[in-house]
Amino acid sequence: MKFRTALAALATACALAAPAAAQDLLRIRMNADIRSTDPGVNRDANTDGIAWHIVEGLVALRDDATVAQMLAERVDVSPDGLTYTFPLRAGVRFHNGQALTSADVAFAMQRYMRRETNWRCRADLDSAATRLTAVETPDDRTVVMRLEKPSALFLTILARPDCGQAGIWHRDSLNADGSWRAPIGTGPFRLGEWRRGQFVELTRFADYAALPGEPTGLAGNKTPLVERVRFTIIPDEAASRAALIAGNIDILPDARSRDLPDLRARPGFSVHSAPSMDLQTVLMQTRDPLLQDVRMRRAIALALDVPELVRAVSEGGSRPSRSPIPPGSAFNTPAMLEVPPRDLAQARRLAQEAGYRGQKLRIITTRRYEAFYEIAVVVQDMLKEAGIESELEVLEWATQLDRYSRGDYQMMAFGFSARLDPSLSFEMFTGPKATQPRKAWDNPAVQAMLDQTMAEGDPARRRSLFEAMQARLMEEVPIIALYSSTTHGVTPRHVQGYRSWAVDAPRAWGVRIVR
Amino acid sequence: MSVLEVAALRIAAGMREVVRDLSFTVAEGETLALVGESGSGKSATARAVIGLLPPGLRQSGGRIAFAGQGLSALSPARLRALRGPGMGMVFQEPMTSLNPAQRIGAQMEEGLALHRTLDARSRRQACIAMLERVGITDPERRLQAFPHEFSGGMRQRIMLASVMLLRPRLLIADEPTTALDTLTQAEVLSLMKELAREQGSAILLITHDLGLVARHADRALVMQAGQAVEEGAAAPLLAAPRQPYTQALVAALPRRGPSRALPQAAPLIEARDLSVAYPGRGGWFRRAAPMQAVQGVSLSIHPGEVVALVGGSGSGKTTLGRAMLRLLPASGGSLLFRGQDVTASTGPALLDFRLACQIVFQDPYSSLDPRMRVRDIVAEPLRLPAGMPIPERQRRAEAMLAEVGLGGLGDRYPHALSGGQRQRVAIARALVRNPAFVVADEAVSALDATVRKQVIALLRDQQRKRGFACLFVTHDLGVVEEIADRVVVMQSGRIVEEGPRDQVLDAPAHDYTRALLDASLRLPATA
Amino acid sequence: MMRLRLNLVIGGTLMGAVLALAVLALAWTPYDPTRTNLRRRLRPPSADYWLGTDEFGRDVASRLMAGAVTSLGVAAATVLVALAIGIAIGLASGFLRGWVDRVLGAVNDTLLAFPGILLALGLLAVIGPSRSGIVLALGLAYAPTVARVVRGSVLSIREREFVEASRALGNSEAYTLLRHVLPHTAAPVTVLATSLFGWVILSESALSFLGLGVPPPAATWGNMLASARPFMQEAPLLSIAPGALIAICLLGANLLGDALRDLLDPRDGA
Amino acid sequence: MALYVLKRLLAAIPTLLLVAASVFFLMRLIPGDPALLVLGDAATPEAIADLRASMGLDRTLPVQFALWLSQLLGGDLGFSITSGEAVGPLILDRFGVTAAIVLAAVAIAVLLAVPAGMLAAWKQGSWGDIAAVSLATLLLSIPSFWLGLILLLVFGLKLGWVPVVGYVTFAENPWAALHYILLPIATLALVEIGVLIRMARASTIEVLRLDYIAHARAKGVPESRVLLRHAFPNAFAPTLTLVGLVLGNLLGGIAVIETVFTLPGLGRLLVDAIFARDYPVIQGVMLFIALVYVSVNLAVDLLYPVFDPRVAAE
Repeated sequence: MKFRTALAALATACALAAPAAAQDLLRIRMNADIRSTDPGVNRDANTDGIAWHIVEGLVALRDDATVAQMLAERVDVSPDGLTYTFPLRAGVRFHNGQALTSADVAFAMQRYMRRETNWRCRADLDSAATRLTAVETPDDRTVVMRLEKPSALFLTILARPDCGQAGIWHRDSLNADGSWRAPIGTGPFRLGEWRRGQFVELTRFADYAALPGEPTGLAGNKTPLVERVRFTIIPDEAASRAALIAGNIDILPDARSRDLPDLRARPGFSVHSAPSMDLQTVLMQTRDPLLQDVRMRRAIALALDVPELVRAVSEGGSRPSRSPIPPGSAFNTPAMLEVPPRDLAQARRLAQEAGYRGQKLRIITTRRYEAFYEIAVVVQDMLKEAGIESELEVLEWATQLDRYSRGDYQMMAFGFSARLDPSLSFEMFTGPKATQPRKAWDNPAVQAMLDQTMAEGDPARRRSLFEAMQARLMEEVPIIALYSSTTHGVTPRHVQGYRSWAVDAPRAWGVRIVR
Repeated sequence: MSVLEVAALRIAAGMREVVRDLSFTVAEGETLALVGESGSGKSATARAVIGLLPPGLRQSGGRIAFAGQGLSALSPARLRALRGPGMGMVFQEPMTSLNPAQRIGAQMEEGLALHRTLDARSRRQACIAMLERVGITDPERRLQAFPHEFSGGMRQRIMLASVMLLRPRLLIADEPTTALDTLTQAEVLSLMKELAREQGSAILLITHDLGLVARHADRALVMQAGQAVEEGAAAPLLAAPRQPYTQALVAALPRRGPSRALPQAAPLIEARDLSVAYPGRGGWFRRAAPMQAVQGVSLSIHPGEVVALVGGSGSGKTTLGRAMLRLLPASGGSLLFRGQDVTASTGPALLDFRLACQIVFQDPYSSLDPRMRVRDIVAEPLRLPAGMPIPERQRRAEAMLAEVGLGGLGDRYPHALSGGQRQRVAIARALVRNPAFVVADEAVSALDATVRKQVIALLRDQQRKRGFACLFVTHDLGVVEEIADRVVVMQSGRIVEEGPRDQVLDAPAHDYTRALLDASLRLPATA
Repeated sequence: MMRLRLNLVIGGTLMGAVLALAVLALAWTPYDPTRTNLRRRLRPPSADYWLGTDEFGRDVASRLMAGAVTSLGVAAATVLVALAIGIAIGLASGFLRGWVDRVLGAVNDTLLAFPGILLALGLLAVIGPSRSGIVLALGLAYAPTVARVVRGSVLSIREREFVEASRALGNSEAYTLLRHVLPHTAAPVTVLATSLFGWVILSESALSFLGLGVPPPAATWGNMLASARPFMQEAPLLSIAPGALIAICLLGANLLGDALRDLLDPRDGA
Repeated sequence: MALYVLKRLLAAIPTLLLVAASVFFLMRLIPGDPALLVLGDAATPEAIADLRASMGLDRTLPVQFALWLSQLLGGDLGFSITSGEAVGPLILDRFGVTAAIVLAAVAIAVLLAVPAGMLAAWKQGSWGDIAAVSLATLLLSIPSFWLGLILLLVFGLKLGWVPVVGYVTFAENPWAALHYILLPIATLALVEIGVLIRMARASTIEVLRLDYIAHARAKGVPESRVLLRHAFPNAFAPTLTLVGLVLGNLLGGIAVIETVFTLPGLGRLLVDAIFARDYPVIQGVMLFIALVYVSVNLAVDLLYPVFDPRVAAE
């Protein structure tokens, strides 16, 4: 303890002696505090965003959501698709100086797979589509994982940020009783100070073993270029922008679209936009007496001027897309980008046929996510022009989420968080309502196609399956996909190397401060 | 030479003059009484003399000179220097005239510190000596006490001590004892006179009480509606008033009425060993011992009889009066009405009892519902027993009002009536149902002398006419003389003496009765 | 006297103006207050849009007028609910005393120790977000205050002799309570109701500001203020206008309350 | 004295229990599931069930309540189900911010408003009096959060004198900390000044009418001393009660101000916890606020006899 205090004093002294080093602090806005430092366990988007600076998994996602190697040298898949062999990269060390071994991987994976750990993705690796049966360590440098049957999703699950990338940490990250203490990972930064409600600070890991080449997604070259990164918690949007302009933060990773014209006009600031992989939608309850008629649902879809709506809500920052597979994905095809034009006359006719007689539809939304609210307001307005009356039910987020998960709604403005695999993009709203009331699209035929995409390894065949599902989606309209939002990062001139990407949370590696 | 000279004083409240052209002088060592009923302007005059007219009143003319010096010419600082050692003032209400937030020692010393060059020790000594002089026991410890730890009489003594400590040349006493009971009143006034004599202070005594003037004043100035009516040496002025108003005032003093011989009959109402206890103030964790206000009292009242219940404050007389109407629950003993035990009766039996009994309260301001018209107030008792149609009730109420001398005022609200008129309304309400038994609880104590005289007359006439029995609760022996057939004296919750009026008043058997009689301020010359 | 009249005139004028605005809004507003126009977002004031447009291109002037209807309506209804509950509780606990008073007192204390926000959220979530929800929630939140005032005045009135006189006449307790006690709570309750009106408008807007009030798109001053917050810099008028109206309304209520207090309680008028 | 305090605190236990029970059951009546909120839109039923079990939410309500109460008796408020932090220290940490602002605001308001109200009463009817009353009424009528927004707009955005966001504790940097809490304090103080001026004025007018003021003047006591020694203590006693009420109300209403100024205080903690259905935090904060409310009232009652000895604390 005394030793640590002395070290801290020394560090402070050094910092004072060398103001140049003190400048080497990168301050990034974060909209809320993180939940924990336990990757993929007690998490949200912010928590994931901190975790990926500290720990790494065997594999990682590239910018286009495809999977690349990370701690694994490469991935060898057996021809039957049941055995995955991961030879580990040499020279990788944990923050405590220990070298990475296959035993570390097995140890971490075993904790993840224990029910009481509450790992977010345990169920994904223990499902009908993907079931991990064994993790073996034939030698120090090799990890072997076995599946019950082939799965197209397995590697993606391991790489997903919300799964904590199945990050590998040293066993000293746990307390003696097995509870989580603090992450000792292999990532480019180590955990510095976490002051709750105020900031999370990371420090550069000097012995980081970077991959060669360019950074992409959470993969590639992740060399840390600044000494310290501080994620400052500023919940308020307007305040964050003010803080950026005042020079209180260096990276605003998620500027509101409506602030962009102003920020672009300011000299010395650059905007970095990247399509995100989330999905903004309008859900319709296909069991509702009125909405169970597909003509009514089509009438609603036709009543919407989707491009106008998207332009208004995203301030022109996003492109309209009626497909759940985001435009940034490698599986998005030109056919999916087609947006059928608005047709008010047809909408009225279909509604009439479906027996619509001026009943008020109830659209649930919340003010927690401004986009949901704005979508609902605009949809209400556009439906009115087609003679379809509706009223908004503005709920508190927890209540809306509850209604969503119980399927207790007529219509709902809703957004799905980023799904990094196209199968998951469909899976998020497809499924049997009897067992999972939250699912919007209950169609056994589509379910069968979906299961097929999950087992199919060939990208081309998967792509054509997705196109077929997209066609069915446009016919049956259980949801109206509107757009994937766009992430706009903003940096002042002295910050170099920052890029936004498909996931909202920022990446601090590869970024330098030049004054 | 005169200490105070007031010449052609005028005091105005807005456009209205409350004092007009008033002149008088107070000589060194003399006691001048300003006598008048409420609204006569006597208190305003006292306040003007010391220069402390309340907001809303202003001196609109005339001259006030203290020891030959005109007060209006003085700077505020000079005026302040005069207050205290020159003029001191004792206020009417002992409950509000001492600062509740300051220890009495500090309040007494304050004047000394301002006006005398004494060190803290001698100031303290002076205070202790003065407290001792006014009869406060253990003065050293009591200096540390707060005003609320004293009774009203004690506070008035402390007030007096604090004022006399500065040896003022003129002491202005504004109704100094009105709020005190008879016994205390006498003690405090004698003390004041003694102190003034010792220190050679003159006194300007403001009072409505002629008995007090007779006993304590050298000269008296009678005021009516802001003007002087008559002035002169106190004793001859009261003995042979020249002006009609003064004559009326003197005539209003109580006089003993003829004694009546009442036919023997069974008691109408009878208290047997009646006790009343107030629950003690307990907390969550303990229950305090109850306070016994009335302890085992037996009292019977016969039909048509007027019984005066007399005692000082805290003697339990009011409590007994209310308990006999079952407005307070008895904690012991029993209550019989026409031979029936009504101690715990409920429902129709209680209603029958209530229908036969009534009460007139002391304070005419709070005993009438201010939101009801006078006629409705008087008609309300006729609701019960049910059955009388409303027009009939209204008619009877009008008739009753006419009978108490308020004919044609039925549409008014209580606040549009004078105190005496209100008490008439209260009497009308009590009598409209022809009760057999009426408790009059200090029913005339709050009224001016002349009005009191009239109200007593009304009450007596009605009693003679309707023949109800009456329990007259009072601390004022003068009233007893006028109306009572029998007198009952209470002290500390018990009856100490009881007998026919003339016997009790002329030959009191108990010390307490004697003390009460001594203290009661009657005109010696006219008694 | 002079102050009293001034309070009455200014307070009456302000409240009257807001009320007139609300009445007018029932019949006519320049535009449909909920009609969005995405091509006219955040316009500055102009001849067409007197106070500009909000983030959905809705006419701010129209929304302010519609907001007056909602805010005043909610406030009036809430005051009535609070009075109904509070007077009942206050009369019961003041007149009956004993254990009734103790139990009601404990409940009252609990409610007073409870931040209104939580009570409101809880009730709103159970009933569903709606005008009636907020009326009930705020009504319950303010009822203890009313109860406390009513109880206090009942306690002082029941000591007055005319209440005892009524009992001495043989009148039943219920008759005494209704005929002689209840009317006397009118003065303090009227004064309180006026202040309450202001407080409720304030609370409703505070709740809306936190996202717990009358649900949008219905316009209330509070939720207009809340939605305007992100555009404080670009369109300050959007924040200033509804806030100023709340302040005007409150000022009116406060001044009227003062005037009423002076009128009904002559002790202070002297 | 100590016994009295103890008794008063014991007497508050039924109230606190009632608060605890009503908060506990009321929150659970509300739709919304903390597990669902943690897991978000991608939650599978199994994952939700697992998480609920680990949060202890799978037991029946009475059992949960009993467990919580027994924890409470041991002085343990439990752990936040969203962040895992111990609720007790979390509340104390956040309360520091809130208490600093509320206390400073009330102190400033009292120091400015009480003398102003007393002088206005002393010169009742003068222009100064009218000005003070008008100002007070005006301040009373301005919604605090709106005032906060306007101040932020003017001093934060237009003039740039103070930072618009963030918070630094005094321990870290007193000077910077002052900058952050200046506007919130000013906002709260301005609103409370309105209330307090009126109260101080009204009670001073009441007191100045009483005989002991006339008595003091009749002794030749100078006006300054009449006001300070005789009027002030008596007029301040009712104001003190109001200060207690104001403190209590501020704690309930502080959430709005903390939202405007994005301060990590108790009010924000409560609102955020409500939105996140973080039951242990909600329960803890509510209980804490009730306790503070009781303590403030107790403190006022203990202080009251200093100004009004008639009301002795037994």
